[in-house]
Amino acid sequence: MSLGIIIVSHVDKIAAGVQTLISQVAADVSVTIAGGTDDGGVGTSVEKIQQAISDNKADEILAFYDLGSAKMNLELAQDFSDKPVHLYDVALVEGAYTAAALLQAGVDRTAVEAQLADLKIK
Amino acid sequence: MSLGIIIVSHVDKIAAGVQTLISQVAADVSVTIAGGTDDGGVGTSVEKIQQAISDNKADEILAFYDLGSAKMNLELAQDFSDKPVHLYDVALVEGAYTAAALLQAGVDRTAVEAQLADLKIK
Amino acid sequence: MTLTLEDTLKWLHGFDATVTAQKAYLSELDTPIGDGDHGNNLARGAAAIEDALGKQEPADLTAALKTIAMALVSKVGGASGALYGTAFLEMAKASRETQEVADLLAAGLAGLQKRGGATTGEKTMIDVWAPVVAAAKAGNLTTQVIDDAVQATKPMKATKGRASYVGDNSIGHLDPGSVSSGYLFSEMLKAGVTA
Amino acid sequence: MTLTLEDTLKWLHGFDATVTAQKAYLSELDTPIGDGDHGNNLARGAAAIEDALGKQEPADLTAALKTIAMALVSKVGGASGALYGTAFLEMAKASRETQEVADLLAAGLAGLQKRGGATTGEKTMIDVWAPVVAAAKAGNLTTQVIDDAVQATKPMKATKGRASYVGDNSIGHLDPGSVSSGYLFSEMLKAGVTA
Ligand SMILES: Nc1ncnc2c1ncn2[C@@H]1O[C@H](COP(=O)(O)OP(=O)(O)O)[C@@H](O)[C@H]1O
Ligand SMILES: Nc1ncnc2c1ncn2[C@@H]1O[C@H](COP(=O)(O)OP(=O)(O)O)[C@@H](O)[C@H]1O
Ligand SMILES: [Mg+2]
Ligand SMILES: [Mg+2]
Ligand SMILES: [Mg+2]
Ligand SMILES: [Mg+2]
Repeated sequence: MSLGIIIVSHVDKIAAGVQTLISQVAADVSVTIAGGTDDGGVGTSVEKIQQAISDNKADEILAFYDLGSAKMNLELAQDFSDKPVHLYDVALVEGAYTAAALLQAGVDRTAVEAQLADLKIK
Repeated sequence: MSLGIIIVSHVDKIAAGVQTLISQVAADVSVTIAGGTDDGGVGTSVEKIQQAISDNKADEILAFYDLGSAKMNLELAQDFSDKPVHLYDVALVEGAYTAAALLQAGVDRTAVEAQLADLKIK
Repeated sequence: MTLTLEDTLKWLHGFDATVTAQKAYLSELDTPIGDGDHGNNLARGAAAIEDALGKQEPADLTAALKTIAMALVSKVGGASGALYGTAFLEMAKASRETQEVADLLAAGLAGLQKRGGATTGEKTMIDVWAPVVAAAKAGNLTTQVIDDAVQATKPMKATKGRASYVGDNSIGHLDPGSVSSGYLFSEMLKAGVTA
Repeated sequence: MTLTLEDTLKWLHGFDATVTAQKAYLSELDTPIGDGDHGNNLARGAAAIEDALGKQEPADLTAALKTIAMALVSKVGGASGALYGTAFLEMAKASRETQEVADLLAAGLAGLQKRGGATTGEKTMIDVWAPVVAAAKAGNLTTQVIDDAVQATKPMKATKGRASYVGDNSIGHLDPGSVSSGYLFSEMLKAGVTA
């Protein structure tokens, strides 16, 4: 079971920037993003999230989001998705960075989640 | 004493994106950013941080950063700065968002810090 | 009473027109305690609903509710899109079993609660949906009930959603999602759907 | 012995040449337990030091150490820039009072600890600086002392810096900042500065 990461943010630049940051420490982890609304505004888009889930090369997804409304749209996409999607109520940038570094090091999901527990803030 | 926010990130897009996100809820709060290295790479720049501090319209700064190395450069800039700069070891996006929303609502620094305490993860 | 396809279309056209007309006001309500986009979000949703319903007349009530849900889910972009979208999605599902208005609204409320995790008193649209469903079940839903529920959100302190970030400072402002939910139910009554 | 301006320039030119030559290796060390940029960061710093020293010959030791510090602080971009920069800044400050090598290095180490908050055993450059300062104070700093300190970081588990994110997986890798610090002190000895 390969593990990938999706980043869901209200702002496209945040999502793209987090991807840049974590790709540096996790060259082999598939990271896909859903930032902003369909028309490029501030918000989140269920369609973009679904796209990020399906475009991700992994068959199991760890998902990180910024604010509660992104979480709701993420959960909607999760309901519609065939791939298992795990949501974490952790700090977006720091949580995604931690998960990426650990996945690159070959750690399994349980161990990643143990580290993420310290970053829970939502 | 007016309070402003600076965002320090390893990636220019993260800093710019957080500024977009928080400006939406804090139109009247001065938010300046320092993202990436001087040559646009991933990292942080003391000069950019100093610039963000001095460009900020407020005379007292609340500073948010992503990773530990950004913190070190932030502390260097803090040492060189005349303005008081307060550093928070909290989730970058969520912490900056919380502070911005509260500052816009006219809350003072002590009250902002009370809310930020829940977001401490570093 | 039972909800018909025809009444549903009338109801939603009314809602779409109202939120579009009240777009600026709803966003203004969202400014002191949110990000100032609730009206814009819902106006986008309203246009999407009109568009979707215009493109193809739904075959039945379930199809109509589902079309409305998908338009909201895909075009709103904010919390309210996921919430209203889920509410209509759950109403669509429930409509396969029952067309009783009170039961459908109750299914919508359950969807809202599942999606947002809020209960009454947290200064969210739940504070309008919950008393509306209760009144509908008791068979005495009036505009007065709706308006009272909307106004009751003013003194509340937000503990869910974006408004919770400003804590005590959320007190004294109407909740934007509750105001738009008030429009939804008032338009339902105006469309002749009683409960 | 005391540190002279001349020796300092010789020392730093040697360090700059070495980190530039070892750029790829240092970044490679930073890949499994970091973000793979340590060599690039330091090579940028080395070029900036050469540039700054070349532009204007420093008037005295203090000026030289300060110039080096500012070049590192402003051009490196990573943790190592803030750390090495602070170390040289503290050495510059201390050099107004003393030119004794061991005392200057001790001031640099204190700066590192202030900036990074790490102590020995956390798999950072502190694990090289601390034993080097101790040996310098005892008057028996050798390349052996330096190499042993660098190698000792391999079995350590990182609890500070980026490498701490991979936890147990940091075990078995040399710490890149310790390797570059090893170069710094070896080049100091090569420049004829004994301690
Ligand atoms: N967890 C929740 N449960 C129920 N309703 C919520 C929740 N979070 C937010 N809301 C409702 O959503 C409204 C805000 O919608 P909107 O402004 O469109 O979304 P956003 O907050 O993402 O900008 C609020 O006024 C509130 O009524
Ligand atoms: N808190 C700290 N205290 C001391 N040294 C540290 C600390 N954090 C990192 N380092 C050192 O910095 C080195 C990494 O430097 P570099 O790769 O240039 O920076 P970055 O981690 O920002 O990419 C590590 O190998 C370690 O020796
Ligand atoms: Mg809003
Ligand atoms: Mg919004
Ligand atoms: Mg590095
Ligand atoms: Mg780096």
